Amino acid sequence: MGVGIEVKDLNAWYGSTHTLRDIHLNIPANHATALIGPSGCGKSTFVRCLNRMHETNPIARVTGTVKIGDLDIYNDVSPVVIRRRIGMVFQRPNPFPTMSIYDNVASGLRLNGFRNRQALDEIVERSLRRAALWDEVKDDLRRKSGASISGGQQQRLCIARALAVDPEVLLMDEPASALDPISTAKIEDLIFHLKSEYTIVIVTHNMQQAARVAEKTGFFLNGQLVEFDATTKIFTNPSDKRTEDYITGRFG
Amino acid sequence: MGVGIEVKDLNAWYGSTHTLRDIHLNIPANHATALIGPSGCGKSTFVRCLNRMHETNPIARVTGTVKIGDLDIYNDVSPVVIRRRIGMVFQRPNPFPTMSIYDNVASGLRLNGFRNRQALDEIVERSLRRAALWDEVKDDLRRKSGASISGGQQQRLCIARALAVDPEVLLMDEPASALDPISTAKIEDLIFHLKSEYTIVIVTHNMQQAARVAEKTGFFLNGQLVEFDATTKIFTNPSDKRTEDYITGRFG
Amino acid sequence: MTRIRFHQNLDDLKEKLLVMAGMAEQAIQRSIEAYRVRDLSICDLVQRSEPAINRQEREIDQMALDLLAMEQPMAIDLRFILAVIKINADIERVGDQAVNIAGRVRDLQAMPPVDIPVDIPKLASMAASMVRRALQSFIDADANLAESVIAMDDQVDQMNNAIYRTLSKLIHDEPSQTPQALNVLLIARNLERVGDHATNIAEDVIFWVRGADVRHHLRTGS
Amino acid sequence: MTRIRFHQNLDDLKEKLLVMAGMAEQAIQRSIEAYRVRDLSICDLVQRSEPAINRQEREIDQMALDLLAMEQPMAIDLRFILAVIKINADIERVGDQAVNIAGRVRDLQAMPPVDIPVDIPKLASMAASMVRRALQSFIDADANLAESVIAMDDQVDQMNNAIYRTLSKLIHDEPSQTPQALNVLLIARNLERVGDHATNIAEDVIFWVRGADVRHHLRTGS
Amino acid sequence: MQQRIQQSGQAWRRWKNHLATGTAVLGTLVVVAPLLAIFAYLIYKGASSLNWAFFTKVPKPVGEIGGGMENAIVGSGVLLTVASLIGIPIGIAAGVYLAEFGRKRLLSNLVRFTADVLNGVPSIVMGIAVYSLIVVPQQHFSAFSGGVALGIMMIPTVTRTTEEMLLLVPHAVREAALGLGVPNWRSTVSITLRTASAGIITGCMLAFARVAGETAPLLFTAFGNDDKSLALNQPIAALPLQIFVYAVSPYNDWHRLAWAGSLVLIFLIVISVSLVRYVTSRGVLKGAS
Amino acid sequence: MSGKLAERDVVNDRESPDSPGLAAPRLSVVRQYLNAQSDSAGSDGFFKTLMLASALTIFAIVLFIFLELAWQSRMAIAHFGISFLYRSAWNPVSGDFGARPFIYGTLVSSLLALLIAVPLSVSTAVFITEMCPIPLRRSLSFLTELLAAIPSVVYGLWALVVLVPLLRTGINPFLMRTLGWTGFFEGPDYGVSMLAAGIILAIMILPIISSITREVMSTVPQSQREAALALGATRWEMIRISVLPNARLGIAGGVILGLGRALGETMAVTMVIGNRPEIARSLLAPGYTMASVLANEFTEATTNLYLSALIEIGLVLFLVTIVVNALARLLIWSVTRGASSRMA
Ligand SMILES: Nc1ncnc2c1ncn2[C@@H]1O[C@H](COP(=O)(O)OP(=O)(O)OP(=O)(O)O)[C@@H](O)[C@H]1O
Ligand SMILES: Nc1ncnc2c1ncn2[C@@H]1O[C@H](COP(=O)(O)OP(=O)(O)OP(=O)(O)O)[C@@H](O)[C@H]1O
Ligand SMILES: [Mg+2]
Ligand SMILES: [Mg+2]
Ligand SMILES: O=P([O-])([O-])[O-]
Repeated sequence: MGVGIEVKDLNAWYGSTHTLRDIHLNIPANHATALIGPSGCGKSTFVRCLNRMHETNPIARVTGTVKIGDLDIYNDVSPVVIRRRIGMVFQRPNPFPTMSIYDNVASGLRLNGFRNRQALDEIVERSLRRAALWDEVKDDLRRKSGASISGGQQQRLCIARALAVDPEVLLMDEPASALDPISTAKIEDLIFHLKSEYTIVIVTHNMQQAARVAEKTGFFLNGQLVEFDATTKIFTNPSDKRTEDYITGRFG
Repeated sequence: MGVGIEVKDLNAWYGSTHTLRDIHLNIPANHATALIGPSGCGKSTFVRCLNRMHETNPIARVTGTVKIGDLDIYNDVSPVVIRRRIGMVFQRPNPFPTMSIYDNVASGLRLNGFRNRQALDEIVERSLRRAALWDEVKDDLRRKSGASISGGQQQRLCIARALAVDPEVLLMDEPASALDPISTAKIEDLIFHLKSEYTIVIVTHNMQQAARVAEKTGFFLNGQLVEFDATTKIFTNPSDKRTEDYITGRFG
Repeated sequence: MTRIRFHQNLDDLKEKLLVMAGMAEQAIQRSIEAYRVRDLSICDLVQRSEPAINRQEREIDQMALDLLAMEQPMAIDLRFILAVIKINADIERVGDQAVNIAGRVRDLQAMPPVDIPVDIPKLASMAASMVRRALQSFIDADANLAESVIAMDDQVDQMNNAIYRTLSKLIHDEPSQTPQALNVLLIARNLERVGDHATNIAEDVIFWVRGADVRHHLRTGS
Repeated sequence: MTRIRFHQNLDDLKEKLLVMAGMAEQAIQRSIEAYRVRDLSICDLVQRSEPAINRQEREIDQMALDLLAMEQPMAIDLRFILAVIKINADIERVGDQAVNIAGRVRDLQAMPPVDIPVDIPKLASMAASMVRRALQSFIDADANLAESVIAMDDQVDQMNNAIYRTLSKLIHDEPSQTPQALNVLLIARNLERVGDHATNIAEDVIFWVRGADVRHHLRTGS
Repeated sequence: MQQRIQQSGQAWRRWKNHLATGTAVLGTLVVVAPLLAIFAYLIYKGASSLNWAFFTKVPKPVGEIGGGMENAIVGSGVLLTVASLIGIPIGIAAGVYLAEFGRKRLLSNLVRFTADVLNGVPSIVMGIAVYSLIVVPQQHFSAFSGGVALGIMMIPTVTRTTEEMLLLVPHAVREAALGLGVPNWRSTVSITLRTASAGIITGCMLAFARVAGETAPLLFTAFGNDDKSLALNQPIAALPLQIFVYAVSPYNDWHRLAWAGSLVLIFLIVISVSLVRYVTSRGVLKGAS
Repeated sequence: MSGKLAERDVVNDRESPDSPGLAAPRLSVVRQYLNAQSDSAGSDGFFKTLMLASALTIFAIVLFIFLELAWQSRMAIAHFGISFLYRSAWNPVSGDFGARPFIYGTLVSSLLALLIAVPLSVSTAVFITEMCPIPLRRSLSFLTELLAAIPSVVYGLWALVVLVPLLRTGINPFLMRTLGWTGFFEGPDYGVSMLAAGIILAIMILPIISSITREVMSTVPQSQREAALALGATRWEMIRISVLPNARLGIAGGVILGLGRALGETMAVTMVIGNRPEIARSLLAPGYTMASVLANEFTEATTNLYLSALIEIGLVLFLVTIVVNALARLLIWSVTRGASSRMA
């Protein structure tokens, strides 16, 4: 099951640009939380701070606390451990092209030295089923490469890969923005089903998408969290003028 | 001013896959016409048949007639001549990365041997103004490369480049699908203004976008044109069940 | 683009609206029952049901608003939601009419009983049947049935006018029965309005199903 | 995301609604004028204006539908469009009331003139002022003004009840004046309904501006 | 339902990570070491012989003090100019063919394969081939034949880099040009090639640097010349040739000259490459791929 | 850039209404100009032909070299037949020639070079692209590429005066002590040897392989790295599952290029390999390569048969190059079958 995320006083920089300012936020467990905001407002930076991917950029810096459940991720553990507990799905599908579908899903476990063949088979099947991809690929599991399926399938494969290591949190940075509407709808349905078991944080430019999948929505602007509230509230009656202006297109 | 497009009996193939089947269509001059439909239904193929870009693919084949104004593009002229009269804007912004902004806009003329400096200056300025980009780039015209501006600006640069050769028709294949909402809105506004002077054909996955910019909308499915009608009609009360199912998401 | 959840939500919305419609129809029926048997407790019942109907109305409107904001409904779905919003208002007002009738019955009860020679229950059953049919047409997405509802409205109007004339005459003849007659007159008016609302509902159904706005076309006069 | 055209369209929609509202308000005022001076030609005027109002209503609804389908309105814009759709229906019904009043005046005209001791013009000016204020609150997006409209509704109701009692008594006392009195009674009812519609409009304005649904909260009774 | 990954093996993973890092660092050091060693040695041995005369005088006979390598420096310049004029245009054109028109699989695969073979043809064999192609019919050694040999050796590298670099140019850029109604050749020359120019120049520079140091193919073609010459139909000196001659000689003086010559050769190569790179402004000698 | 007048000149008169009754509206200057341009079908055809001719030139050159070599060596071919390939004799005096030791020497020295160079260049590339602090990155790549600019004579010279003595006094005795039992490292130790040739070849092909490897590694999309890191991979695991597999095609290409260079390398090898036409198991023993024998003896070839045999050596070298290239290609093809050949 998922765990909640508690963000306190989070600040992040790229070199000398202050990208995130004093973010305070409590993301509820086992729900989907959407993050919206104009381009460059810091959404991606924010989610990347949640699993310490931010620091893989050599010029990046971050301060503040992020607690995933009870774990203070910046103080208690190594990034490797944290990233295993927090799955991430990126904007463009990035399956490993040199691996088969099976190996893609199994890769996270294999990395951790997991060798039990039979258990692996089961986990791969279960993850693919959860990602609503099993039926489409079950006959080519080991024959097809992760790159030889369609974009929408690739993205679901990436989700399956993230699910296979049984994360508590799933971060998604615009997971459907590179996909066509039908694939997008499949991913949304999937998120909708997954959120009972995982804490999901999804960045999206598509406000209807946020509206459709998430219970809570946060609006970022210029590196600040302007408003964080129930999704229906944000989209029908936001409290902050800036949020209202953004979602009604009165912006910029 | 733009000219109308008359498509009769158009069929197109990639190798042995029959991608477009018997398309009949009259696209009105000086209006925007949107093409929608699920992924792979042939929208891109269709617009690429309108300026003979389809045949640049070695396995592609096409039959039927396309008339741009009075010109039968498949019989009267060479593809190069036709493409000079029909501008095209692609899904991902594709400015020439090694050229300055100025050179990008001037490229269509320069590469065809146009050398009049002063005239070029004027045309570049006019095209950039029409593409609503002039104010943002006028100070870096020759200093900045076409690839060093933001994605949304790049796409407007591509539009300016297409406008510089003074086309009669502007084909746009998902021109905003790679852009964020603010850039998208700018492009849409732009299309809205341009359509009084050009015949615009726009492919889009975003139905609201079609709705916002186009007077007429065509719905493609499996290589066929299922319905072609006024946009408001298509989106509030389509005649064909398949159109209705698609736009209401009952599809697939 | 299988937006399954969205279409489930639309079904939920319809369901909710039907529940509310059921409540409103019941309220009308009860109010007429109260009129027939002059039973104040039934009036109470009707008047107590109003807050529930009102709550339903707000919930349905909120749900419709949420769906509009969150799901970009298109074409038939969009027309459906708009139809729901309008039908919702009409049903709420049907509920109001029921309360009004109950109020009139209460007033009547406080007066000496007299025999008023008009067939309110018939008018009521006519109006209720219009409501029921309108809702049936909504359930079945049946535009033809909805058209028949609109056709019925004329009958109700005629009946109402007949009642008006009768009562007008009655008052003229028997001034002592004026208060009772006036109340009955207002009840008839209320029922006529119920018929109007049913007509509106039917028009909204046609609009939803056919995408055609038939208001002020089929309707011969409001 | 400067959706300039969309916001222009919203302005156009508002403009259109206000034009229609103006027509409806004028119809009410004219119908009362007709009542005051017993002028059938004014009745004609009112009744001839109905088709135009109806056409406006359909156009506004269509425009709102188009905007909903094409522009994914959100938050305040969405609430605005929904408010317009509802206000639209209310205004149309205000127009209907005007036509009804004109019909009653026509009937009255056919009867011997009598002196009815109720101040219909006052009630009318009250109702018309509610409508005007509601529209002003809509123009100014002024929820406070809209609240004051809702508060006025009680007065109108009271006035109407007073008229009912007066007329009831009049009929009782002077049975010969029954037809006239009944007509005036119905005119008063119509005006009360105009007040109701103004109240609805005010509620919709509050919903649009504040995002809060105040129906059945502020309203003390329908 | 839930299964957690065992924590064991984490230490091993961390250790492997460190091991890999260490190996990479070590490997880099091992690679850089001989380079530094060679440079240090060259400077140590050769720098003392570098003076103005070295660049402005032709060699003196054995035993006489002084003399320089002017003839060789000039000769290398001539040879490399000829080589570049032959190798670069043909190489680029062939690369263009492979990338832009090479749809006939068989033919382009054949060309690609022969380019790779040509790349592997030993320089000495190239010398022999050009010897019998040009020198034998002309009946004398010549700068031209040397230039041809070097030029041919440049072709495969230039071709393959050009092809690869052109293939890296996004298809979208080509479509943009075609969509503007630009003729195909114009689009290829002014757009595609220009877009890929940085990489192509890198390839040309790699090829240039390689042949600049070649000795073997010159043995039977340019042959060498103790005097400064600019004539294309006469034997001509070349730095690598001269270095070779000095190096295999038994005289210490000449050995020193060989070191100094090597130093000069390397610096000339590096400078000319850097210059071109600077002009086209992207990292120095950016690898071909 | 402004000027209303010019605007009217250049710009078409879109705004001006068409004169009634006239079919053709006025065209803008741009349109007129473009409409006057030819359709360029001819120039396109010419251009393509030119490019094709250049491509065919490569083919022609290789064919010419082959034919030339074959023609010049016809005497030896006729004299020794196929046995030339496996005979070990090399006796100019008796006119007895066989290519076996040279083929052996060429293949072994090149393989040795690959064995040394591939791991080193890959780890260098990995260090530079994945681990090295950014400021160091440029200078390190520059340094490794400088290796490519050093002429082979210089390498040869350096190897002769620095590397060979170093091997003889320092490294070889150590190798003999520790690995002598394998038979690959036994005396006598001359310094000049197959091992020395392998090492110097390795140094020479290092920059080629490592710069290409670095290049392809840097084209591996960042998203691939992030995919691995986000799964909880350590840096090494990230390199192993995302970088190396994605770059393997390019690395293989670089290796082929390096191998080609190693096979044909002449001068440096000639200087350090010892030039003895013998096949010895020990890598410390001298050897001979095909390129070296050509370089050493071509000018001394006194008899026609001798010259012809030498040129046949060249022919064999040429054929070996072809075979090795073909094999490498097959290898790559079989490794990459199924996977897409280009990474997006
Ligand atoms: N790698 C980077 N190096 C330097 N600055 C960066 C980098 N990535 C992002 N930034 C800057 O940080 C700010 C926030 O970027 P971020 O990617 O988090 O925005 P975002 O909200 O995700 O935008 P988008 O919607 O376009 O993805 C931007 O101003 C951007 O310019
Ligand atoms: N280059 C190609 N080679 C072979 N088949 C192709 C090629 N391009 C497209 N097709 C096929 O032609 C059909 C139509 O493709 P097209 O790109 O026109 O669809 P589309 O409607 O533009 O889809 P999308 O919305 O994904 O862009 C598809 O089935 C596709 O598989
Ligand atoms: Mg982002
Ligand atoms: Mg497409
Ligand atoms: O809604 P009404 O009051 O006009 O029936």
